[in-house]
Amino acid sequence: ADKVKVGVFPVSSALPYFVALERGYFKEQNIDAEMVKLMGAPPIVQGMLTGDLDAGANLVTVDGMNADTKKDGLVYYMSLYGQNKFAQMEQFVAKPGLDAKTVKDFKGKTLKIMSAPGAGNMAMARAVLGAVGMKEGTDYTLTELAMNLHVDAMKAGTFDAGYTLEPNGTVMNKTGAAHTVEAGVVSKYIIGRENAYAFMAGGAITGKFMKERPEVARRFSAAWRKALKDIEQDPTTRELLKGNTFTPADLVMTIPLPRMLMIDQLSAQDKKDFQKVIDFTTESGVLKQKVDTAKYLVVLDKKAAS
Amino acid sequence: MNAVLSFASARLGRLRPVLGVVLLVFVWWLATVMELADPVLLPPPQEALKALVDGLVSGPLLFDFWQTIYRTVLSFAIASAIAIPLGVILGAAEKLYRSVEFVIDFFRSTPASAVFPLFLVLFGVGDRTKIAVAAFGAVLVILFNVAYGVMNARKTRVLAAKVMGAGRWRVLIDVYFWESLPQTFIGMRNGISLSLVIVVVAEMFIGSTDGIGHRLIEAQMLFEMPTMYAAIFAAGALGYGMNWVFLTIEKTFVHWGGK
Amino acid sequence: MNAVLSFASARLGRLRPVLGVVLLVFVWWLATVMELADPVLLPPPQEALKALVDGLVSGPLLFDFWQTIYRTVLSFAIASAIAIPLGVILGAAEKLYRSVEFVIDFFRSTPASAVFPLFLVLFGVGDRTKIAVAAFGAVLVILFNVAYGVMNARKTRVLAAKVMGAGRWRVLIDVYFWESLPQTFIGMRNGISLSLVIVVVAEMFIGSTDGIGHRLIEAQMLFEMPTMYAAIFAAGALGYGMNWVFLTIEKTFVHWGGK
Amino acid sequence: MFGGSRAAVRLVQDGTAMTMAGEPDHRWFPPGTHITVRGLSKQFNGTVIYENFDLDLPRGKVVSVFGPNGCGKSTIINMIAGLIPLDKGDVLFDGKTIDETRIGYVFQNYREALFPWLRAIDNIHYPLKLMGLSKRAREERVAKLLTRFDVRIDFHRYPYELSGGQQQTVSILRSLVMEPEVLFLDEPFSALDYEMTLFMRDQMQKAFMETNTTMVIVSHDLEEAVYLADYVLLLTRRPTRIADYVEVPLPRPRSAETLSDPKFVEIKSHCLDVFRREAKL
Amino acid sequence: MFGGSRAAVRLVQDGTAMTMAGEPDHRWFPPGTHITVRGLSKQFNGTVIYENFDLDLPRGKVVSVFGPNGCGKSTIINMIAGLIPLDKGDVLFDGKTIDETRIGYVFQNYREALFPWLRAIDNIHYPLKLMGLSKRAREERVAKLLTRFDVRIDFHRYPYELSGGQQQTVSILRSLVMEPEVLFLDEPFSALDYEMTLFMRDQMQKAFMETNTTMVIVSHDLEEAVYLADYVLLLTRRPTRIADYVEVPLPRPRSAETLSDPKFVEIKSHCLDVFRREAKL
Ligand SMILES: Nc1ncnc2c1ncn2[C@@H]1O[C@H](COP(=O)(O)OP(=O)(O)OP(=O)(O)O)[C@@H](O)[C@H]1O
Ligand SMILES: Nc1ncnc2c1ncn2[C@@H]1O[C@H](COP(=O)(O)OP(=O)(O)OP(=O)(O)O)[C@@H](O)[C@H]1O
Ligand SMILES: [Mg+2]
Ligand SMILES: [Mg+2]
Repeated sequence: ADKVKVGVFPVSSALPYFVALERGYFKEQNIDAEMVKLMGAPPIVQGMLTGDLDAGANLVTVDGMNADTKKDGLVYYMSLYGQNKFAQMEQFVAKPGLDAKTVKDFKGKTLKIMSAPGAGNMAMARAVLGAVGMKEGTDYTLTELAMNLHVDAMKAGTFDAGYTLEPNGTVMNKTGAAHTVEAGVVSKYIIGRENAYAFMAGGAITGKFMKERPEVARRFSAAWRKALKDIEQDPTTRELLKGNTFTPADLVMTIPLPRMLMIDQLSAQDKKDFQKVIDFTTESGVLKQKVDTAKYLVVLDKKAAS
Repeated sequence: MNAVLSFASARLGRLRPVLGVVLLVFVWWLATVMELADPVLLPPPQEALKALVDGLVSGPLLFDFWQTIYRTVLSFAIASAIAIPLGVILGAAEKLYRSVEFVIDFFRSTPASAVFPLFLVLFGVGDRTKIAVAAFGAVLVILFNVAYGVMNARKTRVLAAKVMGAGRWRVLIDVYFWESLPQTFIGMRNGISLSLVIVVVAEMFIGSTDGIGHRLIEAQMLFEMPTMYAAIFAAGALGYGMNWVFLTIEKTFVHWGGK
Repeated sequence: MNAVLSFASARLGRLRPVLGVVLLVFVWWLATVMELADPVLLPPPQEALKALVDGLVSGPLLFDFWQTIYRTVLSFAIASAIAIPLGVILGAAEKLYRSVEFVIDFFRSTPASAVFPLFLVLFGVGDRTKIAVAAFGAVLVILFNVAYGVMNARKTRVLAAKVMGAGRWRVLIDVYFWESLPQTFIGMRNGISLSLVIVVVAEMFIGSTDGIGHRLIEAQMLFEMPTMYAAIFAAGALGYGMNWVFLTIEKTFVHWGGK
Repeated sequence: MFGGSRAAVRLVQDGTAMTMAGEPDHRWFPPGTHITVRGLSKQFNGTVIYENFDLDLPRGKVVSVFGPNGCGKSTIINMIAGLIPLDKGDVLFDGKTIDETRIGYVFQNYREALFPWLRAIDNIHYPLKLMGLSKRAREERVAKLLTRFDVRIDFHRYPYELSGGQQQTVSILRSLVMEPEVLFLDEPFSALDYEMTLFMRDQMQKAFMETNTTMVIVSHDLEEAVYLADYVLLLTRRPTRIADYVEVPLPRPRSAETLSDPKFVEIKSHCLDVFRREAKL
Repeated sequence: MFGGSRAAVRLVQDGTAMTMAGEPDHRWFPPGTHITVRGLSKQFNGTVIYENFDLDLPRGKVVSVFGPNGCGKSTIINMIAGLIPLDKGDVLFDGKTIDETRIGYVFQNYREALFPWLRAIDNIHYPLKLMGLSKRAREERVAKLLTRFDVRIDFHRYPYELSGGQQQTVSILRSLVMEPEVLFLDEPFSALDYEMTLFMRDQMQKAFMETNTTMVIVSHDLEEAVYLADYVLLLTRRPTRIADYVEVPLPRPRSAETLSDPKFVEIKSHCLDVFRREAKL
């Protein structure tokens, strides 16, 4: 079997990896997948750069594109995971007692807000708050905080509100540390359409893997496709979140999942929306240059299949 | 009568460390009873204890525990093997030590989390990186302590060996090594604790499928506070345990301290 | 002739730490020239140097630098004020020390990142938490070193003071304190490095808008490796600088080591 | 003369216990005794050094302790001065407790007894500081002492910059400056040069005659021991007993002539005999 | 007799330099010299101890060094033994380099010179280990030594468990066991008891006569210094010069009778005169 080393950030969006593995789709394709659990995008990109990893189960797209600006052709996406108010991922939360239905209701209150870490997340949070007419410094302060401290901080009442990601949102709602005010804010405030998908993460593979072992990459992609299909159609796949990812066992059936699509399943609008999100990060100075996202979206298994 | 008393005091001597545990748990318990913090954030010790026992008996914590011990001990062993001889040599050649002091103090003052990327480059994303970073950190503090132990060695003893015809190497092995031994043990206790800290941090932030650090970050993400405190307690107790081993060795071995 | 020579050697003595810097940068440069790692991951030193200079001159790094220094020095000062007297007292009462040793070794072996949640609850998310965690960490290692310095004190000197009529407190202040001073300096150098490490880690992980750690994590997440290495270099050099201060004080102050 | 010495021994060895009700351990001791040791036992790692040892040290007298190496001379004065614990027994100070008594002590291990972080002069100041004297008072007293002991040492050096003999001299001066009530000297002249030893002996005698300090001095120089002493305490090998407790009833001040006084020679040779008999290699 | 001694001095002080081309520093020294010191200078923190000091130590002879405290006795033998650096000057060993010479050394600071991590017996073994002897050879040699020096010390104790005198004894034994070619003894008997001192002196003399070791011995006991010596080196106060270098042409073995030999008494009193003159307080 061909060995493929996959970097996995153990949150809910890593589910395709576990489905493909547990349901034998890798084996079907004669692929011996090896998981390397890594905390977040930076070490995954590192692993790809050093050649330790061939793929990433759920690599944040901003980081992937950023990596491509540092070393062109390092990261390609074979699937993207879209999030919006239905497929909740990023969201604003508020402490109990703070009455707000949408982010707009934050206006008029001076708030201490925490944010998911990283320049990308900070930029998004700022943009959203700016879009509702709030000014940093006068209307709110924004503090970057490591993801593992989000629930604690809200529970301790250190902040009035926060821009956070799953599974923190669900955990906060469940434990009463905070409640969700509005999810899918990137779609609404940055792309401009509530129903648009914000493709913030995806299944990635390295350019090197693609070039040096195209045949294996094709089979890997095919397995991935099957896993995505299962997730779309079969809710029992969610059982695999349990234990494998940072998902509370009692919430596996209800925790929101992003919409997971292979690249060929994206519509033209989806691709434009994706480009828009990436452009936004360039404009806000996170990415140092403009990126043509189309270059890094690949379909590996269709041509051979058709 | 006297025998009974001295027996009792010996018993107390044995039990003294337990006093520390009791103290710690008591303060913790008091804090929860006085509700200094939200009980969800700081659960009472008994809950954490339950999580600890559950984790050890039927859960994955026991395995995590072993994994962390394995990584810590391995990295510490590597570190000691490098740092003790090197520390003796550098300490004896003070000028040489001053030349490399910058490098030592530099990296001693750099957080492990900052050099993860560098080590990821050198050692890949697996266990090796964790062990290497931990060993690297421990090397620095052990080296530092051993070298200082050597520099503060009693000069008469060194001269005595020299005049009896001991060459440079013999003096290093026969005198400097022994003279610095009390300090070396301090360094090793610093080193083993640091190894443990770095291994746990690496398990937390580089990512791992097992280990106390993994359990810790998982508990934090899932907001299972009793489990998190159980993991912290496991790490701390492990650290004490390893220190205790060195303390015991030191007590039987380094009998001449201050004499 | 001789004068020239001794002058040259004195100059070399001053320059010796610089040798360390040169060595470090040279190894780094060599590694990049030999392309041991992808140049994106390990940029050549001149690029990092450029990022460092840019950051210091026109960028935010200088301000970050000061912020980190401020936090580190403050936390270290608090730690010393607590740990040195306490260490002397506990070291002199060995039985008492053994009772609290568990707590000390326990927390010495627990990563700062693991106790962040606890401190977050107690001190909020601002500077206070960072300073408190760093001070806490430094207290433990300074205390540990001071106490050991006291335990290894030369007994005759203690007896001499006692027989001259020094009470318990005078012995602590007049003998144990001085006897442990060489070890105390080792502890303080450990402590200042640890303070710095924890402050940087805290700046990395708990909300900060400035400080070397903030700069570091930002660069790390965006893969701006020259900036990251510049930040690491700033942290390390800062650590060395602070160690150097203590080294210098120690050299003029603790003149009797090993005599 | 030896009657006197034997009597001193008998006081301790044969003394009939004037037992107070329920206090059988406190045997009778003669009036004028400053320090009384009763039933003292001491072991080191199972080796018995002292077993049920009794001793009286008379007030305002000089007692020389003479005995073979390792018999426990340093140990006993350490125990009397309260520096190391006894296994059993009592040390009683007449009138005051040991903490109330001003004690001077010159350690056999003089090198480690000085504080290396203080200059020689500050080492001498130190006991006066402990006594709570003002700076002026201290300086006066030290100046007086240094004028009297006009030794050529640079007192502004640190102890480790001094030669062995100089360190010992500083150590002696430190013990004298506080004008102690009890002075323990453990081989105090072992590192001093010929001239200095003679000088110190005489200064010691002078100081003693002026202040009537109770002094215990350990010496391996028999001539010195007898010359300085009112009583010579001769100790046996371990387990240590009193071989003899010889009175030296020679008038003070003693001088070079004393050394040829037939009484002096007689006492000296008696002590040597006892020592030879008890301390055979 | 004093002619001899003066001659010895003259050799050094007046010795006309047999200057080899460009080597003006190596002055002539008499045949039979083992160790030659030429033009030695030493300062400590600006205090001059020695300035352009010359000295010859004859091969196979015992030289006693006698001088006031702090004059630099320990310093000079430390420098000769290569333990502390000279500021200027040379120390020449006849025939071999210092590293090739087997040196025995008893430190004045005997307490710190033993290794506390080794038992007394292992401390004695240590120099033999350095010489590369097998365990059996070492044990034989140590056994021989201990039979000869039949002292009652528990050699299985650690040094810090021994009394001062016992530590010094172990220190002496350690220096003898290696049968050194040159033996430096810095106040080696200062802590020994009366009997032990006499015993050690005689053993020292015996060992010397058997092996013809070159010996340098520092002592503050003039009787001892003259008794043991072939030459007595009398030093002045700092800056240190040679006050006299007295030959002691008494036959060996010397014994208790030697002490009353008129020649002995004469030499002793000459030395004392010189010392008194040069070393006034
Ligand atoms: N810390 C210790 N542990 C074990 N034994 C000890 C210790 N201290 C002293 N001893 C033993 O106790 C005995 C008495 O020691 P002490 O130092 O009192 O002798 P001393 O009479 O002063 O001898 P010296 O004339 O050599 O100074 C010695 O035999 C020594 O071995
Ligand atoms: N490390 C040092 N620093 C400064 N001065 C020193 C040092 N060591 C020795 N001296 C000085 O050098 C002089 C000679 O010291 P040394 O120990 O050789 O004397 P000594 O003749 O052996 O005296 P003693 O008979 O007291 O042992 C002394 O005056 C001493 O103060
Ligand atoms: Mg003694
Ligand atoms: Mg000397």
